[in-house]
Amino acid sequence: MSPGARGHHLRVAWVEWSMSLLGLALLVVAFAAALSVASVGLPSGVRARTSGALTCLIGLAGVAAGASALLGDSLSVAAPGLLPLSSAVLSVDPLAGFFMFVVGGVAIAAGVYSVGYAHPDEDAHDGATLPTGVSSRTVHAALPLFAAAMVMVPAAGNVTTFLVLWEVMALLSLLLVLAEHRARPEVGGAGVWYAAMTHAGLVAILLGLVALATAAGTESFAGMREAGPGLPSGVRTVVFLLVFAGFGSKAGLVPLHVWLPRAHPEAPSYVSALMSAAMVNLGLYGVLRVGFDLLGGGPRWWWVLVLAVGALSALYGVLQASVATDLKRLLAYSTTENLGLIFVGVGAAGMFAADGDSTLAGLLMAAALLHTANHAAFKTVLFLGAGSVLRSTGLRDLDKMGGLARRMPVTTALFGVGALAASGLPPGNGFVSEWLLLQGLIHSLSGEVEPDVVVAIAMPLAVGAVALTAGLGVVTFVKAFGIGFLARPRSPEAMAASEAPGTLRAGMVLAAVGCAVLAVAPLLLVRSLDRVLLTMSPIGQESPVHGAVMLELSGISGSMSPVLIAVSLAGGAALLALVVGRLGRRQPRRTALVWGCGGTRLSPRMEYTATSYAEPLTRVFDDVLRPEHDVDITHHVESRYLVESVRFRQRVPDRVEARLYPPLVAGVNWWASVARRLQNGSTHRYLAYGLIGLLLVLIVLGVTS
Amino acid sequence: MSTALYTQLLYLVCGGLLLTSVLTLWRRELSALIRLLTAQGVLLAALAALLGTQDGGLELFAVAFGVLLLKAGVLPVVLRRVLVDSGAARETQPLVNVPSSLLAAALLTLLAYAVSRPLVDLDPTPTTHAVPVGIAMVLLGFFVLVTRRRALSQVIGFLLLDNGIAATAFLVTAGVPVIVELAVSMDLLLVVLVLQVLTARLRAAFGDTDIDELRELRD
Amino acid sequence: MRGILRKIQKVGRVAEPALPVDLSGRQGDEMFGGSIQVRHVDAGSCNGCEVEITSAFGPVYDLERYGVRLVASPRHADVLLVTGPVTRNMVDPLRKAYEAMPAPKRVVALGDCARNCGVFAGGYGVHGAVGDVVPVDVEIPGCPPEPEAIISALRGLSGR
Amino acid sequence: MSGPALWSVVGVVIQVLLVVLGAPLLVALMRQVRARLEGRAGAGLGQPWRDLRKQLRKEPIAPDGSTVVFTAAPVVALSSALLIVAAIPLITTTSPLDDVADLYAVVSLLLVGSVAMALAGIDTGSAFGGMGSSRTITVAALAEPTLLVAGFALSVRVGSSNLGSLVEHAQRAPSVVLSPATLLAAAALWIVVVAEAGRLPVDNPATHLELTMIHEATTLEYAGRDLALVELGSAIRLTILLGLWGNLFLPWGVATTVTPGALALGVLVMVVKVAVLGAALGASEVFMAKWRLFRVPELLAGSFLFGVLAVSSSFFLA
Repeated sequence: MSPGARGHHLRVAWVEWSMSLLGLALLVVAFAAALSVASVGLPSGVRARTSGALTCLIGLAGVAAGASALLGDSLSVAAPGLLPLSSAVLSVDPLAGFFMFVVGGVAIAAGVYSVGYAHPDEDAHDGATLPTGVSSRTVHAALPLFAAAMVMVPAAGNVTTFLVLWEVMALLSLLLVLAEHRARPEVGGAGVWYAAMTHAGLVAILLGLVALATAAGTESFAGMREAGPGLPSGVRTVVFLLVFAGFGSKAGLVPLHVWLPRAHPEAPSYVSALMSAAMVNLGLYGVLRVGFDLLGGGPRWWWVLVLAVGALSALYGVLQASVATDLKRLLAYSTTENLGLIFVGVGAAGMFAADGDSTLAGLLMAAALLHTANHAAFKTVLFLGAGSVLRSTGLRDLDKMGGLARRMPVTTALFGVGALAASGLPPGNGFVSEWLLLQGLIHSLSGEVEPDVVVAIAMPLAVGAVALTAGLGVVTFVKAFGIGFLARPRSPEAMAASEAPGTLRAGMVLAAVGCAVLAVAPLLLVRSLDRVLLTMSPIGQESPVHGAVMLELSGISGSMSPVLIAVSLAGGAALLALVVGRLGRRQPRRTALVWGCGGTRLSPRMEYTATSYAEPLTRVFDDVLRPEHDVDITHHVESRYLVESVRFRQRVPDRVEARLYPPLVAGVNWWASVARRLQNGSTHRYLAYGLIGLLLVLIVLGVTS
Repeated sequence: MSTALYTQLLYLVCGGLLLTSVLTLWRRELSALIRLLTAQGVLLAALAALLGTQDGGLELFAVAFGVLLLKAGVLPVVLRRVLVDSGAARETQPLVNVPSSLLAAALLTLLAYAVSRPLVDLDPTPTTHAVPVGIAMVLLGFFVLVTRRRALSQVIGFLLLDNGIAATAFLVTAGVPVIVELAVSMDLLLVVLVLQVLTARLRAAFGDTDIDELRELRD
Repeated sequence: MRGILRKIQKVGRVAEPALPVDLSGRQGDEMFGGSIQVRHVDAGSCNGCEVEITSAFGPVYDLERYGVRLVASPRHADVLLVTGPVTRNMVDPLRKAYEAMPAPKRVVALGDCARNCGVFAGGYGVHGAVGDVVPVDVEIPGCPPEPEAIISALRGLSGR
Repeated sequence: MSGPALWSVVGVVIQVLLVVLGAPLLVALMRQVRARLEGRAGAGLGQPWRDLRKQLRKEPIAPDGSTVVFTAAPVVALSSALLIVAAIPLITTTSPLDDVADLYAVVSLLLVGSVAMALAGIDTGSAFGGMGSSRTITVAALAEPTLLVAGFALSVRVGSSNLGSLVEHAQRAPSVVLSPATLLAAAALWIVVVAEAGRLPVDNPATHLELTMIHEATTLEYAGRDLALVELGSAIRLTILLGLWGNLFLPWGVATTVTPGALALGVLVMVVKVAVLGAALGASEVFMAKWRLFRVPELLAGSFLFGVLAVSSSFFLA
């Protein structure tokens, strides 16, 4: 096309964009991203602030865009010729808006947090072990770009745009994961795993979407939406399976979760937060977009599969998390767990949608989306909190932590808020979405007609799985918070901990406020999900949840009021405290040494550690976890009967990884070696390949014609 | 009696059968297992009698009496004697540990429900609705046979299996002819006696009744 | 199960009727109000006293009926019941146990050894009587004291 | 304030007072039953109240190095228990807090109490505290599936997981109570009640051996009024569990309308039910020994099996 025409198009696009708040917000994102590239030149201190500020700005823009899309504003523009071979198409609907909203929210907190992370703040005398590498130019430039890419991915309106944005997001996240590779060698390994998994996923997504596009005859999502439901079921199934595998690996579902527990611990904590609270959700977005929107739902067995994978991921994730001793590894596994719960909701919603029960489908989908938002909120708090601990003590190993509550009170309180939410207990926000999910599952069978066999068998097992997940989740976070922050420090590093500087606290507070709002007023979000559900054609039309302060399920009897629980709990506790305090004026509280059965030398080494805390579970689930113990006993020099010291070490390796991946890797290696044999650098051989190829082509032509 | 009452009693009896079957997987003491089996025999007889009240004929009552005599009377006595001879008081270690086999039992029951669904749909009456119980008993019996080591608990698994077959037969066809039921039970008695001899021999040969020892007979 | 039932039927109630005891000369502990939790410390006893304590809490004397209970943690305890002469290694633990108890608290020295080292007086491993380590409120003489003595002393404290 | 609303508030107040005053008596009753079966005389029904009165007068102690969590835990545990008492149908199904009385909400609130005590156990910094905390929370976590699946079985027929409507439905259709599904659910939930209340064979509330403790080990450091709160809290917890079990499976007598007469009857029936169940539980403990900790999962797996059987038999046996 002629330059003039392109200019014209761009001008039209410009006009369309700048009309709505939505468009404006997207423009802001674009410009902020551009600025961040430009900001590479600045000196380090300023650069950190700019990068943080830009990330924050992008987050705000994302929230604004998402909110306006959730409120019904929509946008669809094409910038032809911006990308090779096709035009960049952006179209934002409520579904996209929801994810932009969530991602943006996370980006705000992470942006604020990132400012002080690599730098000692001026006022405080914090002798923190400052992480090296995160203050490099690349990282500072990559952070806002990563946030921008994540905000834009849901806005993509056709396959090419989507894939380009997706790949940009993947590469930038890889860059950020590798930020500290100079400081710690293991970062490199994590990066390799992450790169391999994310690109394997990309290939699957690519194949799936291309297959869909070719079958539908168009690459624009709008066109696919038209054609999708009509396609032959074989194609639809292949597309769905490919796409589910690809997006599932990004969402960290078992067995494609292996990159999470490796990449998250090694990445800088605010990057972990961005990846674990925001990026994984885009995997969910992909499944929803393709499965419910473009393909317009599918046969029930798809969703039974999704449900099964979700339940498996939830159980395996929480089991690994409950025995993990590395705090960030624990949080990574808990991400697998929560995404698993979300996919349980999605799968069940799909099942009921396939059966035409739109009430339950809507309820379960709403539960899944609400849990997505909740997970984003509390996982941000938790990762940022873990980051503050890591920054101030250099510790990730729970066995060495403890006693942080006195040394980092703010961080402890905020981490506590996150942990409460993550363990799904009232009055946390995780409780609300888990309640909705269980309501959906529990009401699935209570009809007059006898339930269908598959449902009748799947639902009790699903309820059992969700319940066990919830229970073990409680263990996990009691361990993480109790062992990590309470009691007395178990190591000199923990002893020397000091409170995190201002911007870090600010970042955590922002995320914690998000948790609190979602906890007491979930309806603010739930009500606006109605439009999102409408964009997924097979899901119900009417709003699944209504009510003002009380969640009332429509279509089925069920109501619960998180506000009431929160208020009455707080009120009751305050009242009791008052009464007891009045009683207590006669007898002030005294502090005394811990009672150790008269033992004379009690040391913090005698406290329970994370390992010993999880020991009962490790035994109960021995057959699944297969922990590796090694005990070495040093005998006394004089006599073998006197033991000088006993040393016990336990590792709980990821069995899925150990069983599944070595054969894969071996296969890939074999293939590589074959490929190597093909080329030995001799020019003649390459020419010979060329000749053979030419001859083959000629022969084929000769035969066919 | 009224249909409502009949249904209620029927379902209670079936629930009892299911319960006794899964408890067989839980308990380790062989004497407790025998007691469970006796209870199951009584329940089975009750089931037959209940069905008898519906179709009116005396035949089913006769069957009920036979079942009671054999499964709640003779077999337990014989089994106790085997127990006394073999001297093994407990199922030492089953091949699958107890919690896992309990979870397996849950899955087996759900499976039984799934597979018996078409059967039920043929003519959905209260009686046929309970068919899954019979099938679940069969599956559980098989499971016991597979996972238990002691010869005696093998016998018990076998009897559970047979009870399951009988229950299914009752529920599907509202009763099998007396003669068939008696013949089957007689075979059973025979089997038990044979196994008693076998266990005695086993103990004589290996000083133990762990049937894995039989592998040694191969060479 | 059936066996136990039969035994219960056969044995019936073995607790003897409550002993008459005069609570007039008691150490005036209104505040315990008929409930004391006892933490027992063996500071080096020959276990004669332990036997008597056991029988005092056993079904026949049933000390629990007067609101006296043995507890595991000194934090829950009102009364520290010490037996035996305090051996060197038990000095520190005994003191710790006393400090670990919430006020108001009482110490009972049970048996002659606890009161004045008894036959162990001057033993090389003996540090001294209980009184030398922690303040003693009530002393129960006897080697070993009879359950009746123990009961009346503790009832004096609990006031029941 | 209109008549019914006023009366429903009165009903809740009565309910809370009844439980708070009665819970220690329940504990006393169980001890007394046990003592009598052992041939003892027993300390009498008033004893727990005497203990509480005395502990309230005594000096509280916080272990060195502990945080506010340690002192706040008993308050949180007790208040969550009280919230449950105010919400669930014990003497009347017409609580104004009825919307909290959803099965899953109540289960989670119970869990809040255990979590508070578990954190306190860790916070003491003693090895016993950590041990007890780890065991308590593990048992609670493994009991969770049973609770929800059995509740699922009950709610399938009613079409709601609200405890009030469960009880009312059971009252309307008494025949349901004798259906296999309900009986299996009852068995499953009884096991869970025993586990959650920390009774034999899961936990021995009367033990003095720290290494065998589950729940007691988290309370070893408490003294004075803190201890009083802890013991009152666990007594109320026990009452809740027994009362709820009683009302779900023997629903008769619970007031569904708020007339003075109905409330009075509700109170009477509640007292009888809880007393009988408590006596049964206490008596049963004479016949059992505590199980090894690692046989407890077997028990809970069994209860989960009962739960699943209850759900599935509610399809084909009802």
